[in-house]
Amino acid sequence: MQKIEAVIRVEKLDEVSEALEKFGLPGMMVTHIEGHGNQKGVVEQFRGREFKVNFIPKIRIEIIVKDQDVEKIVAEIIKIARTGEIGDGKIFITDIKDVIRIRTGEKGDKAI
Amino acid sequence: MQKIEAVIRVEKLDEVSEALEKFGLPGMMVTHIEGHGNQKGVVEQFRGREFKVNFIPKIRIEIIVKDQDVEKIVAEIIKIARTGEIGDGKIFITDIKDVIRIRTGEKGDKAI
Amino acid sequence: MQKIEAVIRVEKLDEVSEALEKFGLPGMMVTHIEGHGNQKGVVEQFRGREFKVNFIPKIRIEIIVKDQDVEKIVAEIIKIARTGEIGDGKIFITDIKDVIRIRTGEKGDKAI
Amino acid sequence: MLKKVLLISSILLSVSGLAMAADPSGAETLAQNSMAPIDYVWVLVCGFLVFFMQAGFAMVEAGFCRAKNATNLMAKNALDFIVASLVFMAFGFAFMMGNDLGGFIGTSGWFLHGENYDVGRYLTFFWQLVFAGTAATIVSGAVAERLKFGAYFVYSFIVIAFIYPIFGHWVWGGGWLSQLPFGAGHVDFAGSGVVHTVGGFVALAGAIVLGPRFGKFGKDGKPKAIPGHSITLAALGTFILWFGWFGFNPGSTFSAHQLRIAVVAVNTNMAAAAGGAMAILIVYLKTKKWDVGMMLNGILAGLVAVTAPCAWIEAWAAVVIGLVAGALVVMSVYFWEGRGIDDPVGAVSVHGINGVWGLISVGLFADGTYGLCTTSEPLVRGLFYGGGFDQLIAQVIGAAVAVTWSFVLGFITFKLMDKIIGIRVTPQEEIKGLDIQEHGTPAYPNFYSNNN
Amino acid sequence: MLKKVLLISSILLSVSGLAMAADPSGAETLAQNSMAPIDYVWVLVCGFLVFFMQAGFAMVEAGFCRAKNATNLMAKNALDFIVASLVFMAFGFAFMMGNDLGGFIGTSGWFLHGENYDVGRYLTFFWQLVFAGTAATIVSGAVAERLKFGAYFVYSFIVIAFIYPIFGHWVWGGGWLSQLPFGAGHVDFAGSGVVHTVGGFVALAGAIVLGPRFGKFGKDGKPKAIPGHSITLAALGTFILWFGWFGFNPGSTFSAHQLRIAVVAVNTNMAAAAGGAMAILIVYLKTKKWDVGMMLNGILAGLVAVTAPCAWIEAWAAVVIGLVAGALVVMSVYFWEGRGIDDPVGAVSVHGINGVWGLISVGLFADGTYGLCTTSEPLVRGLFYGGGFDQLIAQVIGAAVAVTWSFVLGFITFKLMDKIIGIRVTPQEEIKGLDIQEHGTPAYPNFYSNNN
Amino acid sequence: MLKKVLLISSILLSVSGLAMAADPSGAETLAQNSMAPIDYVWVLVCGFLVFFMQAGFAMVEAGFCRAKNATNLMAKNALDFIVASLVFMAFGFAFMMGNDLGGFIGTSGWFLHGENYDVGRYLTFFWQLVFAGTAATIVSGAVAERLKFGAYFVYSFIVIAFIYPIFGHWVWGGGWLSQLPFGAGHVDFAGSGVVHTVGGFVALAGAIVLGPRFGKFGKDGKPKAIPGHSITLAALGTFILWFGWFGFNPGSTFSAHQLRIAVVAVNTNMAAAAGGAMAILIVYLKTKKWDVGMMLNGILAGLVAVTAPCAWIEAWAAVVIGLVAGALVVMSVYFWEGRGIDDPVGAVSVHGINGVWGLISVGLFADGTYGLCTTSEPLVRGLFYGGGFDQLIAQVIGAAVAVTWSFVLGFITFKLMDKIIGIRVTPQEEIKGLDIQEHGTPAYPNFYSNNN
Ligand SMILES: Nc1ncnc2c1ncn2[C@@H]1O[C@H](COP(=O)(O)OP(=O)(O)O)[C@@H](O)[C@H]1O
Ligand SMILES: Nc1ncnc2c1ncn2[C@@H]1O[C@H](COP(=O)(O)OP(=O)(O)O)[C@@H](O)[C@H]1O
Ligand SMILES: Nc1ncnc2c1ncn2[C@@H]1O[C@H](COP(=O)(O)OP(=O)(O)O)[C@@H](O)[C@H]1O
Repeated sequence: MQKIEAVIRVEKLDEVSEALEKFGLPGMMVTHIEGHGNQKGVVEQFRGREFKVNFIPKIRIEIIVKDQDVEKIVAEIIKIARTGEIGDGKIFITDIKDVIRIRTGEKGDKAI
Repeated sequence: MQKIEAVIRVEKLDEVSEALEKFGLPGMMVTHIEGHGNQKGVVEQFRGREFKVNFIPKIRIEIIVKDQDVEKIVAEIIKIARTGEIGDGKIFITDIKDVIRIRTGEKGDKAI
Repeated sequence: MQKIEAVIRVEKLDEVSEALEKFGLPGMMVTHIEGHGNQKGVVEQFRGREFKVNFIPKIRIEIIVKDQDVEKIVAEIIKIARTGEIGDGKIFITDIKDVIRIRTGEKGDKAI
Repeated sequence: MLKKVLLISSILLSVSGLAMAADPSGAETLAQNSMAPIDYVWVLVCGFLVFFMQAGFAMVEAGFCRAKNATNLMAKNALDFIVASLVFMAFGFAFMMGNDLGGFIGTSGWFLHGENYDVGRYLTFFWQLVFAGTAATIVSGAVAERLKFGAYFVYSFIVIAFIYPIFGHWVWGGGWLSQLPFGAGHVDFAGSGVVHTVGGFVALAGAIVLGPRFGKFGKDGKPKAIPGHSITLAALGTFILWFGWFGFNPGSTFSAHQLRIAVVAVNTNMAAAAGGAMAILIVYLKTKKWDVGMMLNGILAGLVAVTAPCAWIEAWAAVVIGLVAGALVVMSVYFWEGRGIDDPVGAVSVHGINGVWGLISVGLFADGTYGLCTTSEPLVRGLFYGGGFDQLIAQVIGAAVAVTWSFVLGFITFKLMDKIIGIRVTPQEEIKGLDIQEHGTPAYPNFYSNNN
Repeated sequence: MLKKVLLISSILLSVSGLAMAADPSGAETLAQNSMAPIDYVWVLVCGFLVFFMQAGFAMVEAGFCRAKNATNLMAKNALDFIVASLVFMAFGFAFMMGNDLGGFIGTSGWFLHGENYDVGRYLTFFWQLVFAGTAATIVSGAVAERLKFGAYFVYSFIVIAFIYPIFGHWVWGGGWLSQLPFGAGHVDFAGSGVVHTVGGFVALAGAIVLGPRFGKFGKDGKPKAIPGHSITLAALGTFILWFGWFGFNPGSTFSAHQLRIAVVAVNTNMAAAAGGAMAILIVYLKTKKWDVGMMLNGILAGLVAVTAPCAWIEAWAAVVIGLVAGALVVMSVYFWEGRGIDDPVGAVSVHGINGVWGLISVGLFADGTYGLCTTSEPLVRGLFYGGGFDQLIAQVIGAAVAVTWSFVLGFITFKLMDKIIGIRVTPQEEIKGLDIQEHGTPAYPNFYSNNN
Repeated sequence: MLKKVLLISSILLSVSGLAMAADPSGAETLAQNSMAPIDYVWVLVCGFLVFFMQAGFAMVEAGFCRAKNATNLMAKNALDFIVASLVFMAFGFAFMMGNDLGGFIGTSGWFLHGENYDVGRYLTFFWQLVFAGTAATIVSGAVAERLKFGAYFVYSFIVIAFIYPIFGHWVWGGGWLSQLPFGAGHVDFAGSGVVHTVGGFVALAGAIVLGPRFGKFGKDGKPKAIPGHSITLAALGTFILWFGWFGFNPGSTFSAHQLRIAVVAVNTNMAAAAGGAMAILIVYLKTKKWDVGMMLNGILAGLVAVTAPCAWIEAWAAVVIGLVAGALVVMSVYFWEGRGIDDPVGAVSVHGINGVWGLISVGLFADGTYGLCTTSEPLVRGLFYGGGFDQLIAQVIGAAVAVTWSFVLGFITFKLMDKIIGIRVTPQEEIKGLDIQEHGTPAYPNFYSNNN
């Protein structure tokens, strides 16, 4: 089992989650993060004074999937989340040791 | 060292954290996430127009513990967070390579 | 590749991120969490009634770096985030299996 | 003792020309009384300010409750004025200000029709309506975060159609309380009793029947704090209420020719200030924190208390009355909480308890310089100004009646509703918040909230 | 038929003493009319309340739109009153209330200069200005979340300089509509037509030319909900508007000597209540949820509808007019959405459609007890009170003209602007929100928002 | 030159009947002056509006500061009016409006007692109180986010008991400034100087003694932006202030018989609009963004500036004065920031600088059509209307005295407090926010905020 952790643009969340839905995606956790990468921040201003905001709002989605599903899900995310402009985000893959479903106590692949 | 990452119902946070407190729980990180799983979303409406909200607010707690403590903590979380209804959440276990306490520089199990 | 996950004080974020910037830090994810550890909570009150708040707002930064960079980045974070008082936070290190840059499809170290 | 009735009637007459046939255009009224325009302007503008208090109540209640119930509180605060408008026009006004039947109830003026199509009558209706709306809205704070919306409809109806106007008739419509054979009869200048005590004790009944919110009391029965979601809104609401009270109290002369309005305005303000000062200081002594929520409650407590006496006292007395109100509201909040009664915004303590205090304070501080909306006899004089115990007795009787009437009828209303339609949302709905369950609309969908 | 003109002139005369040379200090005006002060106070205080409606519009619009555009909506709502003040002083007022040229346009009073430096003239200007500002601000809701800020400047200018004052002249400045040979001519007591229909149909033109917001309609063309970011603010705004409307309608007598103001105030309130009640009930029947957003729209719809008839009807008629308004606003919101037109706050349904309904309702419910800001003939009488179809015809003509004039000119304005300067922000900017793109300032930088 | 004193006295007399023995019921006053009711209504209603400005200040200040200090700002804004009410009643009013002692200070009327129990006297007190409260509240913006709450108590006391009323006495209480032998003496119609300059320069003193907020200036000394937490609240507050200013300025005739109130209302509005327009345009030229925060400051700057001249100028002059104010406020904000002085909401620039500009503008634009709250001589006439430099000199002297008096006394007050009780919270508390540290109550506990 592995965790796919994808940082994407805020406006791509709906599209990505709809697309994954079609795969029979098991589940998903969404967090709103502030990211910092190659993409430069925005200049904001307040009462006439400009300032640089270095952190850009991003969406992080985390999906725990069976080993065999990783590749196609990653491919799907890339297909939809890519615009080609700096700031499209990244995907990180990690090993998951175990998964337990609280409701039933099921473990491992069955719990996903 | 392992990380226990539990997605639970919002209203269970206080009970779970109180229960873990009794174990002499070392520490904990709480984030508010939006989850998507078997549990279906809610129908909301605005100025007469209904719409479906697919993401449900959930709490994620993350606890880094010594290997020997994983099992009992997982059991405790399950005991309290379970209602038996769809949407109770899941627990994910990951290996942690190292832990450092910033204040003292201690490493490994001692830093937990 | 490894993930450095550091829980720090809220007011240290700007300083830490400026310092890491100088290292040519590849990127970073910032989340606002509520933490629970050795540091005791605050007593708040509302309309004359006091109550204890057990969770303290903390910042979590997550940085995925090449194996060889872990040590110096951890050292830098500690240098800046340490005040010596309880509540300075902790750093957790995890292995990352793979990284993919969405914009280009690059993988592994190149994607960081 | 018909004096109060006669006096009020003569005031109404001089303003509205009710002696004549109905005058829908106002031409005859003006012909009879060329000074009527200034009185109309005064009453209307003050009435507008009283209406605006609805916004104040909405903001205070929302601010003192959680984000997940904010939509619901907006709904309730708008709805109660809607129901008040429609029901008071249909029945309430007739019961309150119609021709008196045995000192108990008014019996004319249904639907504001016929003879009531008259500028003076409409003016009186407008004024009484905004007051009725205030009484109704007081309750919503005490039953917040757990009452079903449907029950709110029913309860608003009953308060506006019966509980409020009948008691109102007794004091302001020429009913028996105004004719008590003590002092000037039971007097209540702008409604510490009629509006606030009544609203506050119906609120108490509601809070008792409903029971406390999930999580308000620990397993050990100890009260826990459930912080509201916006101190800013609560403060804004308090400022709006304070502002609106300048219509509520001074406007209650129902005539700008009573220059006493200047004294009323000053007294209203001084009691508010004193109430806020006392409340924040008491809590500071206890917790070493400057408690803003309680200060806001203290300001409102001062306003409620001074509402009955404001026309009959001097400024220093208003300060004293406000200081006592500020202390009372703090003690009262702790008192009810200590008895397992959950009043999320302090409505019972602010309006109920201090409404009673306001009524009684007339019997103590009234200084005999002013009468019943007139500068002539009978003047109102309390214990400290050589009036003896007479006025005080009238005030205590009135207060006791107000408490009993409103609490008992409120209790019956809520109990019956509970039996018949059920008044409380399910625990699950309560945890999720009424906004989504009852209205489908979270108040702040763009923001992350912890849904506590 | 010059009667309306003469009547209005004579009112203005009696109030302001325009017959004399300009009187900047007011000494002569007072000498001529010792009762003028009460009229001045009435008009000014009501005017202040109407001004305060700007805050109400700002809150309603912001509450019904997303957090990422809240700064922009604040900017627009402040800016339109700024532009209104400057432009109406320069041209608008002269076009509207200046000496009539052929029943079509006013031609004197530029820059409030010369003869216009007169207390009565300033009073009239103040009153007309706060109304003009209202008309301008109505549009901002319908074009919210996607109109370029620069375009807002231009559009505000054109509405205030031409579209509004010229139509206003036809009805209130002695122009041709007021002299229609039916009934009392086309009449519009406080501006259901002049202010709301005009504002609402310029808004419709703007919404059509701009097109819907990104995400408002699915790929299948089905409308989707885009929830606003604060029901609390929307409700606060509605309360403020309701409050301000007590200036808008009663103040439109332009004289406190019209005691009919009491009737106007009651009618205004009853229609608001009825509109809110109807709207929430209809949506409840459909979705089983108590829809607060629609209730707020319903309240405003009732207020808009009663604005034209409020001086000529009885309270029960106000209730009926309000109930119809509440139903109309719900149907209208669904109607426009069903046609692919995106009006984020419901401005077209509230102001445009109900403005028309308000005009027409005069021809039905006017009961012949009151005239054109006077208690003397000609009285206004509609179909249901034996007035025959005459008044109704005058109303329908006026309404048709209002709709046509404002929609056509609004459409041309927005189309031309779109050609010349481009009126819509880029999709990228729209997604990020106008606050950061146009103003550099997110409205709530301390809070996490989902930027939807 | 006693003329101003005599004039004011005669106005007060005619309104309040102070010549007689105290008249607590108002009966004698009414008997002497049957037109008094309209003046009472005017003054009271305008006074209510001025009171409501407290809500406006609270919202603007909270909106322009961070969420973590919002509770504290609510506390301060409520508290300063509480302290103002109590202290002004006790001493302040006596110092300001009591019997003059040598042109320097008033000496009668303590605790509003004895002879002061009089409807006219209470009316005057109410009016002066709401002004005093405004002066006190101005300071809270400049010292926001770092001043200890205890220090706020003390400072409010001193401003209300001494700094404000003594200077007020010099200008409005018959003191020496009003009797300067130039023009009509130093004149200040509604308080650009008495209220705003004084408030603004005490604020400057506070900001200097306190030092800047943590993080306001970089290590290089360059100013950084610290965005406020709600543009919506800031805009709402500005609308409320604009609304309240219609009480502040027109009400300052203290009589509705001055029909000049219509001119005052228009001028007030025009300056606000012009100030906002200029401020947003200037910043746009600099940054290509439509800066809403600065526009709101510009509106307030226009209002402050026109407060002194509003009764003596024509509408076009109000526009010019407003435009200058809009430019001044922008430059002033940059100026103080450039000198290391941190004024979180721009109080010094809005009130201090534009208060001075307002005073001076009288000496330029006063057109000789109106006098000192009367239509008779002496009329106020400035440089541009053939008045020569006389009035201008009186204005410059008054402005210089206002600045010096308030800055020096403010500085001493804050310095002494700092020595004795310490006025600044610890850096740690400042970072966490005053809400939790001083009040125990975060303003928005249900929402996630970044605590910046
Ligand atoms: N090494 C990293 N560690 C953690 N987060 C990263 C890392 N690199 C990128 N990110 C996250 O991904 C987001 C997008 O990265 P960015 O460099 O802006 O885009 P791109 O990969 O298209 O150049 C960043 O805002 C940040 O949140
Ligand atoms: N495969 C998964 N990956 C990531 N998060 C998941 C996954 N499955 C479930 N979750 C999280 O757990 C929550 C509860 O899961 P759900 O399927 O609704 O409950 P249950 O396991 O009781 O059927 C979801 O809202 C989601 O946040
Ligand atoms: N074992 C743990 N698992 C998860 N988070 C932890 C753990 N220990 C500490 N933390 C996080 O680190 C933060 C700081 O820890 P704390 O114990 O207060 O400080 P210190 O390490 O200086 O004693 C906590 O608020 C919590 O969020």
